[in-house]
Amino acid sequence: MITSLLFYAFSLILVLSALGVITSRNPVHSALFLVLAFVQSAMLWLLLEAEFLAVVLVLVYVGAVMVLFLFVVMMLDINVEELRTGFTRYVPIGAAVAFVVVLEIGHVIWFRSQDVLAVATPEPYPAGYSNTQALGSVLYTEHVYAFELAAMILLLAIVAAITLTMRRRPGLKVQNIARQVAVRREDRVRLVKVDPASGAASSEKESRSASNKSLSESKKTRSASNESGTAAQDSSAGE
Amino acid sequence: MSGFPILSALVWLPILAGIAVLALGSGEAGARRGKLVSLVASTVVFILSLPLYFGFDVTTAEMQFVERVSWIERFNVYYHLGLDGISLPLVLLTTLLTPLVVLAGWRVIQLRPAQYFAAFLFMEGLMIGVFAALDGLLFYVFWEAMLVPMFIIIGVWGGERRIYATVKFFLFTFLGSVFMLVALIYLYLQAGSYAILAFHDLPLTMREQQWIFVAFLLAFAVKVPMWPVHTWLPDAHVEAPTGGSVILAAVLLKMGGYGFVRFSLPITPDASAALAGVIIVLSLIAIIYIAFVALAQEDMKKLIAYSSIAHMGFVTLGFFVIFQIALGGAGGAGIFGGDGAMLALQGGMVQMISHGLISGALFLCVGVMYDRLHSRQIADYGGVVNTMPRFAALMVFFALANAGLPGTSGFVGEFLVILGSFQASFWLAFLAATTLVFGAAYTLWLVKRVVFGDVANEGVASLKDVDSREFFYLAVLAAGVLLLGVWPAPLLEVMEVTLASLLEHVQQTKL
Amino acid sequence: MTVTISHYLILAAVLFSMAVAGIFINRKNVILLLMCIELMLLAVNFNFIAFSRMLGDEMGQVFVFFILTVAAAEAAIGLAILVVLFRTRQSINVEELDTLRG
Amino acid sequence: MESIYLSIILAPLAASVVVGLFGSRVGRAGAHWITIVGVSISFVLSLVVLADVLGGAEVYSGAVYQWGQVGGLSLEIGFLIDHLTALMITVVSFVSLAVHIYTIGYMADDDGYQRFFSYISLFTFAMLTLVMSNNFLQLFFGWEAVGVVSYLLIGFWFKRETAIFANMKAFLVNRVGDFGFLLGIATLLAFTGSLDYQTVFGAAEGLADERISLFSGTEWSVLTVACLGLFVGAMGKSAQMPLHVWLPDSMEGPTPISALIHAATMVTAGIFMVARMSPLFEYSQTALSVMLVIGATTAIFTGLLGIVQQDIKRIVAYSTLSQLGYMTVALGASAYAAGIFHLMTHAFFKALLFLAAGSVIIALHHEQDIRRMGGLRKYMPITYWTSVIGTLALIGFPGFSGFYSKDALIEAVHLSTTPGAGYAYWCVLLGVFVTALYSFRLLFVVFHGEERIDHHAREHLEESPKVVTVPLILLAIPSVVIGWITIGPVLFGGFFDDSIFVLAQQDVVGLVGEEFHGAAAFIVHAATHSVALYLAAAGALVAWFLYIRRPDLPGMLQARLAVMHRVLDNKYYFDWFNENVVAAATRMLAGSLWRVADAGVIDGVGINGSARGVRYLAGVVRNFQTGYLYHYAFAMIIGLTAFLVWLTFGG
Repeated sequence: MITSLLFYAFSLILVLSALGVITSRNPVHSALFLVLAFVQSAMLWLLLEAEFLAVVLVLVYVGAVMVLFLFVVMMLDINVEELRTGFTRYVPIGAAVAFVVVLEIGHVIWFRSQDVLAVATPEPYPAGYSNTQALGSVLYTEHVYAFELAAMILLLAIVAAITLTMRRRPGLKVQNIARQVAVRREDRVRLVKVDPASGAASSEKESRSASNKSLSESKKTRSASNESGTAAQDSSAGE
Repeated sequence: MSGFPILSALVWLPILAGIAVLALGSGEAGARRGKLVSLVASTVVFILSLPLYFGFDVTTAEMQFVERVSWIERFNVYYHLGLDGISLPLVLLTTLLTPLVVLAGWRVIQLRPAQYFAAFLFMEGLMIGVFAALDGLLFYVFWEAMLVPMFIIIGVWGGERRIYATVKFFLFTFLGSVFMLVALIYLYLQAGSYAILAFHDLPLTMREQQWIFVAFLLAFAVKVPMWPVHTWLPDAHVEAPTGGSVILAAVLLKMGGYGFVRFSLPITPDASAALAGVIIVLSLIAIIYIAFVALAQEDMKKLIAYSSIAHMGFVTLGFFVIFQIALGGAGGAGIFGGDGAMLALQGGMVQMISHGLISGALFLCVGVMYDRLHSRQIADYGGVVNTMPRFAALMVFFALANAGLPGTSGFVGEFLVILGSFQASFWLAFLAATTLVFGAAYTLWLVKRVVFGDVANEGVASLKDVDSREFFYLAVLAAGVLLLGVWPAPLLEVMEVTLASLLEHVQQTKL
Repeated sequence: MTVTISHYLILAAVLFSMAVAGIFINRKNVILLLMCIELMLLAVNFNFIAFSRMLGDEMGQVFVFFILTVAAAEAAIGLAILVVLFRTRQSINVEELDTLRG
Repeated sequence: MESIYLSIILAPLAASVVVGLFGSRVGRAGAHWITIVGVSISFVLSLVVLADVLGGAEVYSGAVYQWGQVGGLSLEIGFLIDHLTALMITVVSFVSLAVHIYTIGYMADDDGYQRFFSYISLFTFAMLTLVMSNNFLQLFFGWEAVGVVSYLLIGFWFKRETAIFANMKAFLVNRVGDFGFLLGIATLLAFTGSLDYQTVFGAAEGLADERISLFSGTEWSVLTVACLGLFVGAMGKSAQMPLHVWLPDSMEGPTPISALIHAATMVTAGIFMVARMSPLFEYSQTALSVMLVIGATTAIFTGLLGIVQQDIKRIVAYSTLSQLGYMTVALGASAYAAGIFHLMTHAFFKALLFLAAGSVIIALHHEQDIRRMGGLRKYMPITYWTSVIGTLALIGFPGFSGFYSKDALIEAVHLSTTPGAGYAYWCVLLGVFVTALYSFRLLFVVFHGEERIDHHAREHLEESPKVVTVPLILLAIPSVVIGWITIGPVLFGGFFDDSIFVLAQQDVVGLVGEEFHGAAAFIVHAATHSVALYLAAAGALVAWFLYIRRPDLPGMLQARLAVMHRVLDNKYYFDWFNENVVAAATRMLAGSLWRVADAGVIDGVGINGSARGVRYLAGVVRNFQTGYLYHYAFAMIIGLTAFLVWLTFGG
């Protein structure tokens, strides 16, 4: 009896919060309603004795995914009013489609599968049954490849998300580590012979001008400035 | 000649030569060598094809020079070639015309000459393949592959509206042949192989026959072309370069007629008999209506193209009127029925060969003038005879042949078809015979406006008479036209037994 | 009146249809579209768990596990795309995303 | 003998080919020598054949080679040599030879000298092929071949717009005839299974009872259909109304052509053919009646046209038309022999008249208008006297060749019982008057009266050279005597018994023959029994009165009878009708079929229309592809929902 009451209570809140998700003006509110919906779902799943998944839902969805949603919603400067124009225009068709969906599923449940479902009151689990353990024992044995694949998908998602959002703004100073590691002596140091009699002034000029030039260009000027005999530091700043 | 795969040689030699021509490169030297290779190859092919005629056994309707090698074992497809009295003349026509076409393009084609000649060589091989193939799938492959070089020839070396013309040409012919493929596949499923000769003996219900007949009809009617799917032809002809027009008119159209006798008639005799009336009406429309349309043309090539349609109307008329004769005729006599059908069939076949020579020659004539003045408009000419007497003599000769003058090949086919169709019905012959008047009207009016008269303008005044190269290829065709007109017996003899057995086959119901 | 499996299925259906309706209603806001998709997946998960429970088979729950994983990945990438989108177009209005229009 | 027959045909052909292909190499003299030798061979051999036939040789019918074999039908090229053939080839080759010789003078300064000789030799070949044929295929070949050569010859001066118009017209009108001819041949083939004369003739009687249904409900005798078809061909070739329009226009060709083609040979092909087919025509009263009516109509009405013409050659041409009408009438009356007899005599005197006209024309530097002639008698005595002979022969002056043939013909028509003979008889009688009128008008206006020649021409005016006058004299002799000599044996002596077949009850020539007691007696007989002679005299007198005595009268009459004159001047508006109604309607139909039906409906609506349809449909469908993400999403969802509906409720 108490489960029934709990079921109806949670269900009500779930449906209402789902309604909130799709109708609230502010995306932030929507996200928060969605959080509520997830929490209620987790409660209902507990009623179905799927404890592990209920916890995962709360941890992963409420804790991570929905926070991500909230971040994005708040980070982006969204013009809410503009997005809501024409809001009511699609309500009828949306409602109609939703109604049809409900009708379909209801039909399937109530009429097409009545004999199967009506009697299907779940058997209570035996004592000492652990949902987590049962799940784990299947997951790591039978479905281990799928499990690994899921991990790969998550990794891929991480990489993809980062790659997508990463950007290089012009003028942003970034270290090119690979290049720094791969640098050789010739790239950075060069020997310049200085003519003791007259070279000082000219070599001064040369070296200054050379220092402003890029690496490749400085190679060209090297032969010209060889005679000056002084070593000029090449200030190549990479790209 | 036993053992030597002469048909394969005829199919593949030109194709290999075409590849060689392409490989020789497109520079000036390469082009010159390419031309030479093309001429030599096509001439060799012609010489190779002569033993076919002299070695041909005219007393049997069996396939001769047969080659049969398994090709796709899984689907029972064979590389199966062979000739009978129907295909032999068409193969010879092809091998005769290709060297002439190569010669016709000799000095005229400046843009990518190597590719141009290679395309013709490819086409020659594929066309011979079409006529020689005895396996349905092989036939289809040749049939479709042949479109590609033609498409390229019109599309690259064509006139101003060549893209429109090529697309129209391609869509029309392709649309038709797709249905043919469907019919072939259906026949394969029924017969278990693609052997055309097996199709001939395949029993089919009336319903099946009708569908297959219609599918084939779409493919062949477009090719022939029959009214009302003829409109691609004038456009294609007008835009095609001279050589393309020649091959198009002389050989490509024949593929449609060949298809009728090779596929439609023997595979679906009952449907052919049931629907013969429709074809006959369409043929008569082609003969009369198109003659009128030809009369209105102001472009020489278009006029000849329309005249081609009208002449090909005789081919389809001859092929399908046999059923009316076999049935005893509507208003005519039955007392001479069998020979009447033979007359019509022979007439249709002769008309194909003769039209190949004559229309080819006429297009070459227009080409000769076009090369000089770069115009196909009748209005731009007049009094050509004053400056090009030798050419004018040939052109008038071909024009008269086109009008069906006795003593030329153009007469033989029309004469036989009219005589034959009379046995079906007086009015059929009456309508068909109007070509005597209309055909002469549009042809002679063309001659009057182009060839005769005083020199019309400076362009005509500057014309030079045909050189020996041009004279040669026109004279060869003139000789052929004259020979077939004065003495068609050699040609008739080749086809006689095959057509007789076809006729016998057609008269036996498959139901 | 005990809660049978059907109750859960009906609940999931209602949830799913609301998500569908949400897609229609909030057609312009990509973020809300993503949220609605999450709701749909939730409804699907409901079904899986309910059947799993009814049949006494953990397979359904394993499936839900994977769905959650993929949904998380999807949400992450979807939001990343959203961010990029906003950066380039200064808007997440779907009506302005008409580059597909010829 | 066969090699002789073959040589008769091949000699002119070989000459023509040699001269045609190597014209520039053989030169002018070479051209005329080669062709004249060729035609001479034909002529000499024709005489040999004639002698052989007269000597009682069997009728020869044999094949030269097999043209083709179709089913059980063997098409062959071969010869049929009998009296009719022998006579025809002799006439043809003789006239042709005369024309060849004459051409040397007439075309002396023409650029196309060799070409011309090649053409006329080719024509001789074609005509001989036609005449000697023993089957319908070869007949049709020769039939069309003479048509083509006449096409080339009429358009010989291809720079003249009128000439190339005339030759096209000639060919097309002839083609209309050939159309009927071919249908006639097809009918015979369909019912007899052969194209060979002998076989077809043998089956003729049976065919008369066979029926063919042409229009629903009506039945026709097969033989009548065939004969009418063949006669349509003859109408084209022999220029019977209404297919006569090409002949006057064909005078655009050089004069030797007018003589060769349009007087002596080609136009008589139709007459010859009908005579040759007499075993068929005999059994078809309908066809005979049609011939009577059409021939009679042609005879009188084209003769009338000759009165108002001003072009010397056209006058002779209309005279030819009229005479052809006479021949046709003879055929219609079953008097084939009389028709052929008239054909023969006519060939000589009409060729003579044409060549005489040509002689005048060259003397006046290609002037053809008789209003600019007159008084030529003293300048051109030979031409004048030969013209007089020709004219007398034409009007049927007693003793001249035309007299015998025409009088026999009129008598025969008078005796005929074929329906339409009464009408025909009156027409031909009236025709005699008309003939005399226009013939003497021509003679008087050209050779007598005041000189209306322009000065430039008069300075050089002299008798034509020998090559011109010799053929005139050559032709004048038979024009006078041939009738006298041959009427007995040819017409009444059973000369054509082996080639012409006449039913006993229709044998009018035989009836006339019963009264025949020699050539001289025939004159007496005609003078006492027939009005024709007096009508001719009346015509001549009227002409003398109008053109010599009172030259002012014709103008007055013309003004009085303005309407009639206009009708005649416009040739009964046949040309007007053909050009403005037939040709114009054809062109209009052609244009509209092309632009409206072909380019408009098939290409426009059908082909490009379907292309446009696809494009339009694509345009409509394109609207669904808004590019808005949510539209795609909606479409997906709605589609999915619909699919689910179908899945759950549908089945």
